[in-house]
Amino acid sequence: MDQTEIQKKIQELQSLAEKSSVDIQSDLKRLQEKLSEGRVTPQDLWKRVLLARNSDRPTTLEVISHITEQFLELHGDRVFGDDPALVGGVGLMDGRPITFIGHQKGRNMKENIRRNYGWAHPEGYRKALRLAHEAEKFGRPLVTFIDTAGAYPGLAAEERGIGEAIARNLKEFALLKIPVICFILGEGGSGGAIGIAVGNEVFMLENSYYSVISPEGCASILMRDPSKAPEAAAQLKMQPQDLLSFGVIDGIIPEPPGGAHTDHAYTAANIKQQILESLKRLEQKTGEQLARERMTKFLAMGRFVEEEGSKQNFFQRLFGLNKKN
Amino acid sequence: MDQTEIQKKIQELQSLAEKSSVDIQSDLKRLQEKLSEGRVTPQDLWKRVLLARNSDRPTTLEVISHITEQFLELHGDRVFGDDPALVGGVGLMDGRPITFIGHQKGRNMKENIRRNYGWAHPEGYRKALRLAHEAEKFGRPLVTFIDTAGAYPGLAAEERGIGEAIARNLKEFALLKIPVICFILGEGGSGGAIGIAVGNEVFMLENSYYSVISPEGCASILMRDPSKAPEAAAQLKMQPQDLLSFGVIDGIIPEPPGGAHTDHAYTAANIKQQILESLKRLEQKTGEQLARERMTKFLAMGRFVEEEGSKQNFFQRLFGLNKKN
Amino acid sequence: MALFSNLLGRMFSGKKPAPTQVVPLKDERTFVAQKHSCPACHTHLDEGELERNLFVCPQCSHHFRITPVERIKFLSDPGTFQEFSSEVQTTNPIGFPGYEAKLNEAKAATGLADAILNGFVQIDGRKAIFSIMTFKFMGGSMGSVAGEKLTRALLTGIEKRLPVILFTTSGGMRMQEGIFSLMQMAKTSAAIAQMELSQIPLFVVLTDPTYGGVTASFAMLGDVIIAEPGASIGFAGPRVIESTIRQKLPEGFQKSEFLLQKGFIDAIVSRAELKKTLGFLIDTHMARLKVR
Amino acid sequence: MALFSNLLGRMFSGKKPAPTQVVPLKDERTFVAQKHSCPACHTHLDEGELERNLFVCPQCSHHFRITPVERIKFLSDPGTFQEFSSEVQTTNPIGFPGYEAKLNEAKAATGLADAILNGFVQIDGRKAIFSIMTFKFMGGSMGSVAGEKLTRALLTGIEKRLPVILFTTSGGMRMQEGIFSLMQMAKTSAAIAQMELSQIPLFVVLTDPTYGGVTASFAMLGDVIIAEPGASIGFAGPRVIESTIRQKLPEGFQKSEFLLQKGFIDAIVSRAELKKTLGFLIDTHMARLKVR
Ligand SMILES: [Zn+2]
Ligand SMILES: [Zn+2]
Repeated sequence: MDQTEIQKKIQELQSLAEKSSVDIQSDLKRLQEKLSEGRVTPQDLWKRVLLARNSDRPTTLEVISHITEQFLELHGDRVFGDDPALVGGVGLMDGRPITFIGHQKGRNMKENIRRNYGWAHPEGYRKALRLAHEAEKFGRPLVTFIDTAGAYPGLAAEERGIGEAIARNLKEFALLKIPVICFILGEGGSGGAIGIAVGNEVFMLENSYYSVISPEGCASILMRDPSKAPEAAAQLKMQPQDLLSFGVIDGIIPEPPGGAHTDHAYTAANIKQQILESLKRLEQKTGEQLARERMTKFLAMGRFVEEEGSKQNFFQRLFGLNKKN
Repeated sequence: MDQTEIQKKIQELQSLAEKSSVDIQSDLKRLQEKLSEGRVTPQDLWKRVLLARNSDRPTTLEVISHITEQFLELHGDRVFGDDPALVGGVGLMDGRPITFIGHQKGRNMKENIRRNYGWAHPEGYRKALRLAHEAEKFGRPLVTFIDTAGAYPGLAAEERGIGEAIARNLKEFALLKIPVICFILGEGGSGGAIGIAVGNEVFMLENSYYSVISPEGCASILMRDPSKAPEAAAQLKMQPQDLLSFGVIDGIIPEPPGGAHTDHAYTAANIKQQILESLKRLEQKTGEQLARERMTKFLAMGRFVEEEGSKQNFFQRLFGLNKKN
Repeated sequence: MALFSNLLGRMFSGKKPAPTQVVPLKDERTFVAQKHSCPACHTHLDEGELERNLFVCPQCSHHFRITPVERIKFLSDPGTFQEFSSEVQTTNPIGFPGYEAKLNEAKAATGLADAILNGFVQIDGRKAIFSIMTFKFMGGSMGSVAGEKLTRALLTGIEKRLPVILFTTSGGMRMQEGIFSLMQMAKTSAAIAQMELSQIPLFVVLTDPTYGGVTASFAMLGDVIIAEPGASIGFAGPRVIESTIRQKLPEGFQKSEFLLQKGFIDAIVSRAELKKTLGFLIDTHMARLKVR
Repeated sequence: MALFSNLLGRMFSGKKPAPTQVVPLKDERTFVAQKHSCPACHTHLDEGELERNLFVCPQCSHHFRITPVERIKFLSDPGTFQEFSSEVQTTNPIGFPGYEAKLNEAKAATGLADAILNGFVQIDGRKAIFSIMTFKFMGGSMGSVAGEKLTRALLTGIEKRLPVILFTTSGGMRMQEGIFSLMQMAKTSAAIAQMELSQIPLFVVLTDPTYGGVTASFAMLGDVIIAEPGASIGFAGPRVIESTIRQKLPEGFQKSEFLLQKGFIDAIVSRAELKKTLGFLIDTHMARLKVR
């Protein structure tokens, strides 16, 4: 976020001053601090991590209900069960059919027990894949919402092959001949997140994060002190601006000044606008192009060094560009 | 079996007289009776049902070990478990790779507890489908061995969707772009049997049966007396000659005179010969032809009457033959 | 069968058939047997009121079994139903003793030729194909005719690029047709495989009860599978399972809600919502086909 | 990295490279730490005898962890290994504090550039590609380099129509590379998707231990998945799970035998049988490709 953007936010916030909740006030203060310092501190970043985890943030089903006229949740993996922590279905958005899938957190303790706090089991990922294939069969775009601390690290999840379920999704999503658009709504936690995030375009909400490991996990492994999570969060570079600068994501969805939880409708409207924009681009392409571009995009992920010229040669050779022999 | 065949069998049996076990003697007697009467009685048929269930008959893994030089059993459905009652793997037969799947019964109580008497659970059918797709991917023919009283009628099988698992196999087997050759080894019990029996060519061993319901089940439902199973077996027309005359199967594999259990090697050799013959025919065809012929074959199953000409018109219309408009 | 006009014959001649006059089948409900009270909550019910409520108990939402004609009435636009494939008629393929007599009994009792009825319909203006089973005809058992008619419904969907909606209810395969009845599982599934290639949507509505070979074939092969609330759905029947495992089955076993939790159906939809849901499914699944 | 010749560079120039001289890595086994006794059965073992037995305990069949070089020795024809893609080298993509130091330490300890080694090999005369991970290099953690090299192994298999055999061992993704390391899961899986389209076979050999993002990507995507006996394989580590479910894990949890029973691996193959099995798998999976 550059200075002008922050300036703009502050103005927005001030115009919202009448509704001023404690949240907005504290956010305002935080942003002003950022502006004065010229750069954010680990503590600033940490507030955004907490914002990403705020239990009042819009959930998958809420976003869907905001952006569709009609939606039918479709259940089940057809082999073992239906996972309430990873939901999906088909909806009409401005009259156009779209398949949605996403992690689903609860709003309160009771809901969260049912939703397992958005930690999905293998059957959730298998349902997601089933619905993705259903979307492909009928030529519908797929929109996914990522909001999980991770895949569930439990005995039953291991027994039923959580690794296999995520792995299969990664492979099969690469092949889908439809537009796939992904949004990190809040927490984008590791394998559990990427299991439904192999998209042609991937976006993050302004206060979301997306990371290979939770900051707490990183802090306890590398610093042997989970309370150093804020430092780890900063070191992991897991926030939208970081990932955008790495070229790992394609854009950042603005949240209302106080955070997404202060205005679900506004947040959802921004998401809807992005879906429409992305579809305008992606629907120009054939299914084969979409799959190929998605695959090529992920094949190019990673940073390393190598001897002069060899990488280019390698990919040239494999993808038939400038073929010599 | 016509008269000459029966005559031939009696000669074979007599030449085996030195090894004469009680089995052979009784079979001899049975066949001589058949010959003298000119037709079989329900009691004759019932003996063959018992022969189909004989626990010394060659099992799937035994047949495979007889007909392959090398075989690797491949396990698991990749979602829930590995079913010891329905096995499969890849083997080399005369140096040519073939995928095998089949129900597996035990030889004794201990083995049968492990194999659940050849009553498979959903994970067995899902493993079968996985291996069938693996065979298709690598262009190997698929050979299946059917030997089950039925899919397991238990709580866990229902919970994990035994109906779904069989249904999916029926659909997916219809689409396989490889030769699929099926053998009813012993019991061909209802949905549990047909779940791996959608083949381009289907054969029955001489003393096997293939039926929509067990004779006991039929007797207890229709005659309210399970002891009337022999009568029901005769009424159900479930034996090789019946099914061959109906056009439901493609041939009968001869067993040694006393039954398949008296000579596994001989039985297996006959099966192998049939596989080689069938492959000679089927490997002439493209994958698309194989799938189309298999599908058309099963689409034509059933007997009904209808108004003059309409059936022909219906299929002509659908399969584009003699298209008028 | 004289009850329904033979549409298919007319289709061949190219003439557009008039909407068919449908006549209600005899009552399929448990209502009468229960002396005018709901079998689930025992509330006394008035038959007229019950019918106005689509044969759903206003007290406890128990969904009574209904006839194909009632399904047509509740779920399609008035006057749009046009039967087809009624020319397919039952024979005794393996010469099973007593089968003809049983068939005649069932025909007399229901006015139907067999356990399934096909027709073109419109759902709030959207064209579709219905294939509807009835439990009253020999327990909805599936023989050659049901298999053929279902197959024709599916293949007609491919030919005319129309979504197909199957309503299942069955005790299983019809044992009087021996191996031919078993083959209907493979036959109908092969037709669905053909649909898969053509990307024509298949919607299945599971109704009470759906068992046996029907559950182990087309009932579980819908692109979307809906169940009516409280329907019993399974492969093996509860008594068979109890005698196998030698213990009582848990409460709610094999009910729609159980199947939803176990991951085998997409949604449970009440009869009152079903027409709207089917229309929505057509809209969301036919968009690409319409563009072409 | 100077240890292994840069094959890829030579491939581009069209020259046929000579077989590479390989030098053993430092010991990856728990053997030394256990004072020359088997950690499973505590039998005293002689190192020479153990090596002759492929580092499998002769008493209890415990499979010791071995180095990539030992795998090459035990599983491929002598002198046929030719490394490729060694030019891909690690950087510090997100500027993670202390990462360089850790890398240098691991390089010094193992003589390898990162946790994975690619090469062409022959197995009883059959050509194949090996991609071998080592736990000794930062716990076999998967960063950009491991992902890139694995991807090159897979894509080279497509290009040259050679079967690819992956040997996995990993504690998970390399957190020091942040999001780039997470992306390797999608990257390697996309390469396998590409293989799927090309119908080139991928065989995975799971070795002790294989965890985290590796298990949730390429490790579970083999056409055939083999495990060494007694290997620990899972997504979440046992301590994480115990702290989640607050109870002790059952005996044998996440071992090869557990995965076989749960349906996630095709077979458990002892080290002594592995070369023969891989040869057999190549024969049965490459037949069609050879015909073309
Ligand atoms: Zn009631
Ligand atoms: Zn030992």
